[in-house]
Amino acid sequence: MPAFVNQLPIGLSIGAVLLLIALGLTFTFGQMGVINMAHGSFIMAGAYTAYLIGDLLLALPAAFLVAGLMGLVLERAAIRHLYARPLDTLLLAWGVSLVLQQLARDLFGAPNVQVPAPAWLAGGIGILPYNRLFIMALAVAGVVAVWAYLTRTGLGRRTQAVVQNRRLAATSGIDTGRVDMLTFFIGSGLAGVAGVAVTLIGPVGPALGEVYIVDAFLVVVAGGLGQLRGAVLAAVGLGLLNSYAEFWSDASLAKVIVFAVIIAFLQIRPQGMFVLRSRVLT
Amino acid sequence: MNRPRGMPVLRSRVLTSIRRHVPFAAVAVVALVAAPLLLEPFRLGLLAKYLCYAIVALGIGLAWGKGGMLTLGQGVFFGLGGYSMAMYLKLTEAEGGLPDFMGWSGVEELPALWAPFANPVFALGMAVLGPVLLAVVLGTLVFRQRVRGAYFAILTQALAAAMVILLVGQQGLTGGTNGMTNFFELFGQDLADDSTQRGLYLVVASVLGLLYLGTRQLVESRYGRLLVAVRDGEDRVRFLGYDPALVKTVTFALSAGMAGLAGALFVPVVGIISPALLGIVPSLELVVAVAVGGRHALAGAVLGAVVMGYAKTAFSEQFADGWLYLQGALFILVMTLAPKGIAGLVGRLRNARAA
Amino acid sequence: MRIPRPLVSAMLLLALTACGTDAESAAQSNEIKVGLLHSLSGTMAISEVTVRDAELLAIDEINKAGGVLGKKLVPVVEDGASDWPTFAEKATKLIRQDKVAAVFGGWTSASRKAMLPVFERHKALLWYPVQYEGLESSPYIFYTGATTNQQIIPGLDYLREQGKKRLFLVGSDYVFPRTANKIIKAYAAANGMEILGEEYTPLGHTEYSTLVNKVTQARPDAVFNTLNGDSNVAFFKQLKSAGATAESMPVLSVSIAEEEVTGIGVDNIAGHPVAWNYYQTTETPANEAFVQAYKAKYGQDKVTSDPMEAGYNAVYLWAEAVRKAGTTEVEAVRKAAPGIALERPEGLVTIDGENQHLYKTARIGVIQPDGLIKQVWDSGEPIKPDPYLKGYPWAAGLAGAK
Amino acid sequence: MLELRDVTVEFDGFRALDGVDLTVPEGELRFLIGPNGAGKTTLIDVITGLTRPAAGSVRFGGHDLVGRKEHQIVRLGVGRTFQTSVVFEELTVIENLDLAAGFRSPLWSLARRRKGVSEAVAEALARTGLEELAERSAGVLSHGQRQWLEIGMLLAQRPRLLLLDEPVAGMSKDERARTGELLTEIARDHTVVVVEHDMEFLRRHASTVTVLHEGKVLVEGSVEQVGADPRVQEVYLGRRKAEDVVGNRP
Repeated sequence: MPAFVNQLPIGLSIGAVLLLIALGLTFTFGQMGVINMAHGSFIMAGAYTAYLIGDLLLALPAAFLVAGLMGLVLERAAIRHLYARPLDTLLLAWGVSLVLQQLARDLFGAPNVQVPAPAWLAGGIGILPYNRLFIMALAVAGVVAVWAYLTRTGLGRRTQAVVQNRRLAATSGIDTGRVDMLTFFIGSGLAGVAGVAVTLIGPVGPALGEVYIVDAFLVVVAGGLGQLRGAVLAAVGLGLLNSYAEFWSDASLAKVIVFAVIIAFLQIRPQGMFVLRSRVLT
Repeated sequence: MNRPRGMPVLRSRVLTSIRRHVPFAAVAVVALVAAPLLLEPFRLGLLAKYLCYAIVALGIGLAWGKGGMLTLGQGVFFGLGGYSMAMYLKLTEAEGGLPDFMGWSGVEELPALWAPFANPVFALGMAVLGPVLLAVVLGTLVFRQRVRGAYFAILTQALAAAMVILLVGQQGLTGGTNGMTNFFELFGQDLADDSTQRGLYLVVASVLGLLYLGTRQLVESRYGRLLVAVRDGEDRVRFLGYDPALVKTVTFALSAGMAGLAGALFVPVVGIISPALLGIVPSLELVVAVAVGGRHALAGAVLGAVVMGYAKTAFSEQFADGWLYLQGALFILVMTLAPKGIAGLVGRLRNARAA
Repeated sequence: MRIPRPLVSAMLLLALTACGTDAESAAQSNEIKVGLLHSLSGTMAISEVTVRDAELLAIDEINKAGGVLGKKLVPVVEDGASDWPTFAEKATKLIRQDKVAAVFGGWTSASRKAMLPVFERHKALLWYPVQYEGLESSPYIFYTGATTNQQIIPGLDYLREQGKKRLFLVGSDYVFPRTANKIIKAYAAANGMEILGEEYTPLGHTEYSTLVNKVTQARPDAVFNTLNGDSNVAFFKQLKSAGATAESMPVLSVSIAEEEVTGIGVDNIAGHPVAWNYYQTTETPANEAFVQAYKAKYGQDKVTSDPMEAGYNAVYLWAEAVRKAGTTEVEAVRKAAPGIALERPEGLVTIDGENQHLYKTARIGVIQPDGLIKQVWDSGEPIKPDPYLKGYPWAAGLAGAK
Repeated sequence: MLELRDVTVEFDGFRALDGVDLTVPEGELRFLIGPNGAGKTTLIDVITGLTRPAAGSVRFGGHDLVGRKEHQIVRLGVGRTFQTSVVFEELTVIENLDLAAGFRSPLWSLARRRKGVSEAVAEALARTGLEELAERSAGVLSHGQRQWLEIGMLLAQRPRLLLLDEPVAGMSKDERARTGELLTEIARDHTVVVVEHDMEFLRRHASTVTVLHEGKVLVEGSVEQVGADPRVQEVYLGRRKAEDVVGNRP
């Protein structure tokens, strides 16, 4: 098969990785308007959970719980006091990620650790190895789960209600604090799941989160206001763009191209980026 | 309200104005006279470095503190300024030949981009204008489309990431990851010489002082009021007949220009410029410094940069690992407990005493 | 008179900054201070901390054996924080404030380039322990790692002997890989080898599926890998899952030593060759003692590697030069150093008087399933260091400006 | 002076305005009423450039407003207030007014500090009766005072057309009376469009009234004519109670 045809599934698989690492971020951002800079650290926490457990399938729920609980603690302890100041939250979470990174270094040592890939993931179909397919499946499952949660469960509907009108939701008896907590738990948990997935393809070390965080942010920005649909489209689009840009130029230039395309995209479709309500101005 | 009439008004105004300037003058005297006399050259050099960062911080204080634009890519502008200066220094040294790193990067003739930087006026001009232009282009593109808040922050961060990749990738032009170092002289003065370094320190301190005065003047002008209004109600400002995108772009460009100038000063002081100085982390660290010092007060931003710069040096001399913990923890504490930073605490203290 | 409060705070701040201004009164006469300057934090800490540990071990051993010139060595450890300007700043501090006799430090070329002007300006000594891209010989730096003709070229000789004629070059985007690849291309042109592709990725890059696609499509006999750090982990994982094996397409790496193997995962890299001057398994009496001492001090599960050994050697070589000079004074040490030959864990090393690099034996090893590296080839005798490749006619014109 | 023709606005398939025609001659004081969701605020949004109509034209003093940016429309002489007043709390009253008055001066001239009080600002202060509070920061003002400050800012802009969105919502009786006086006074030398629910206020101050219902103009005429129209009584007065609740939302 010609190499550039191979780039199509490769692009999709890059997109799947992007989607997976950005899913939790989109979720918290879309539901709560919080940019969680500590998201990368939760991915790292997921990866180390996989390292400690050693079994991929067991690690998935465990990492969801571990990262989710970390997120929950962060939300309760700090972020909930800062909802009126989203930019401060962003920076605060960055401070948290610094501490978590150093903590990981002290707990697990500075060198990368090894997370063995399960034997049943050896091999592949065509250009795509099984572990890539596994990540793609995981990304699809994640999206479906989030979608089902938001539209098919009572809790999810309550979450939606809080997003649409926090005050109204509160007066109609929804405990918004609890919804926030839960939202953050799920968003962070998804980061943990992503962390397990990336152990299949990349290094596992204290700086792991930094590797993925910028890409995750770009997916969220390109996807628009925390929209699930937007995130899926953006991740796949950026994945393909990355794949072909790198194929025809090189990896360094590809990153610059992606950034330029995102800026250009914002020129055409800034609508996805903001909502203006006329009666109540910012 | 009973206002004194006639002459007393004038006198009280003069007095207030003098009183307003006493703290500044006091700090200026310490910085310009005491520090060069008391500090050993190595420490003075470090202080000069912090002051360079303080210039960047001043710009962040203006853009973020007053204008509400959280810019996480200030390192990019700092870098552009630094690289302009470094190109000039490299070219004066090469004396018509090629800068050293081009040799080992396989570049055989001077790239056209480099040629004009042999002129110090052009190089210094570009150190400021380059960042200003980039900020104007970027600002126009994003502010016009009303991209703001967290989106803006993330975009500037991505810009920092992209910039680093670009610089590293163009090794023949930029020196790659290594950046540029090994500078010998500036305007005929030996950079290794302690008296040159002292002179540089004085230049940096004076530039910072002048920029501080200028920025304070600007903040207190109607433009400053407009900027605060844009920060607190961008959409409302639109209905006052102003274009917030313009106001923001101008401010962003000013802060970029300051960062560029700081970068240009930084290079002869520290003797190196490299992509590591303008990536995501150094850019964020400066924002942290501004937050710790107090973003709402310009003096707080400056103070924050100096304090955090000092703290980083001190910590890495004592125990290196602790720095990340301390920086992280300090930041969490400031954000949750004292969002106005040191300046806010000082203000509260003063109010408490006055009450 | 009431002193304005801002003045007080400014003075306080100044006082703080001035702290440490008074260098602790000149070192007591029975001590010699030496600086150890490596990244203890940041991305490079992974590698550099172990080098510092090896250097500390050497200092310990020398002190136990009575020190140098009857004085004890006292290490002053500083953190370069994986940030090149910090290296320059800390080097200045070690020289000016701590007044150390020599500094052992650095890993990346960038950190060395940043420190170089500092050492030249202050006429102080730097001992640099890592293999690098050559094209440099500063009078104030001693290079105890390999230069290109002691690592890259032997690696190519090995591949050629194995009949691998079609190569693909993969590297991180910085000076070492780019220079190395220039040399490789010149070598290939002179020796009838073919370069099928040359790709660079940003430092820290982890998405290698596109690159792996390019490599596998090109079907090279071997890959010459100059990737750095974390990228190696991602590259080998993704290469393995794409079905490439060490038998069908060996990847020769020049930046992967024993400690990196665990992080990459032995499964992913076993069987692939690497090029260095030293392995933990290198069979010399000095190495047996070194490995034993290192494990005793830092733990049985620790491994030793080439840069660690080069750092360890650096301290011994400097101590020997000081003994020979009878003083720690820099110019005297520089004059005494050439010709010093010691039996070290990697075998005999000799300081070259011309460029202050070492004569070193080149060794190709293959990564074993236990994570250690087994030597499969060596150059037979120490190779004279030639940082500018003057002795290789095909490399004419590569050396650049100098 | 202001002329809307066949203006249609859609939000996600919902027609907020459906072929609205509206003409306001120079010097008129026009009231715009209608039940919640009738499209009153949307109409103002369309005029001021905040919302783009899907179809139709908006002309003001010979200029086509559709497609212009908000601040450009302001510069043409159209000013507005918002239901929820937005004043800049960190600035003083006089600074707020000064800002509103200053848009005509070029940006670079703003780099100077404010010296003294300009004519426009002094006039706005006098008209709104906020002289006493001139140096106070806007953050400490009461709700009513904020609304006056908003109107003052509007006056300081010296617009030719003023669009007021529920200026008396949430005000006390006294405050309403004062606002009414202010309004009558302003209407003497300006063209004014007011969105208002308060019927008493309407009866007291209105001359011409346009009633909007479900995105369309239902009736237009004097207070008496409109008040007597059975359709209006049906759609509007029948729901008045609910309207008041929404109208009083802070």
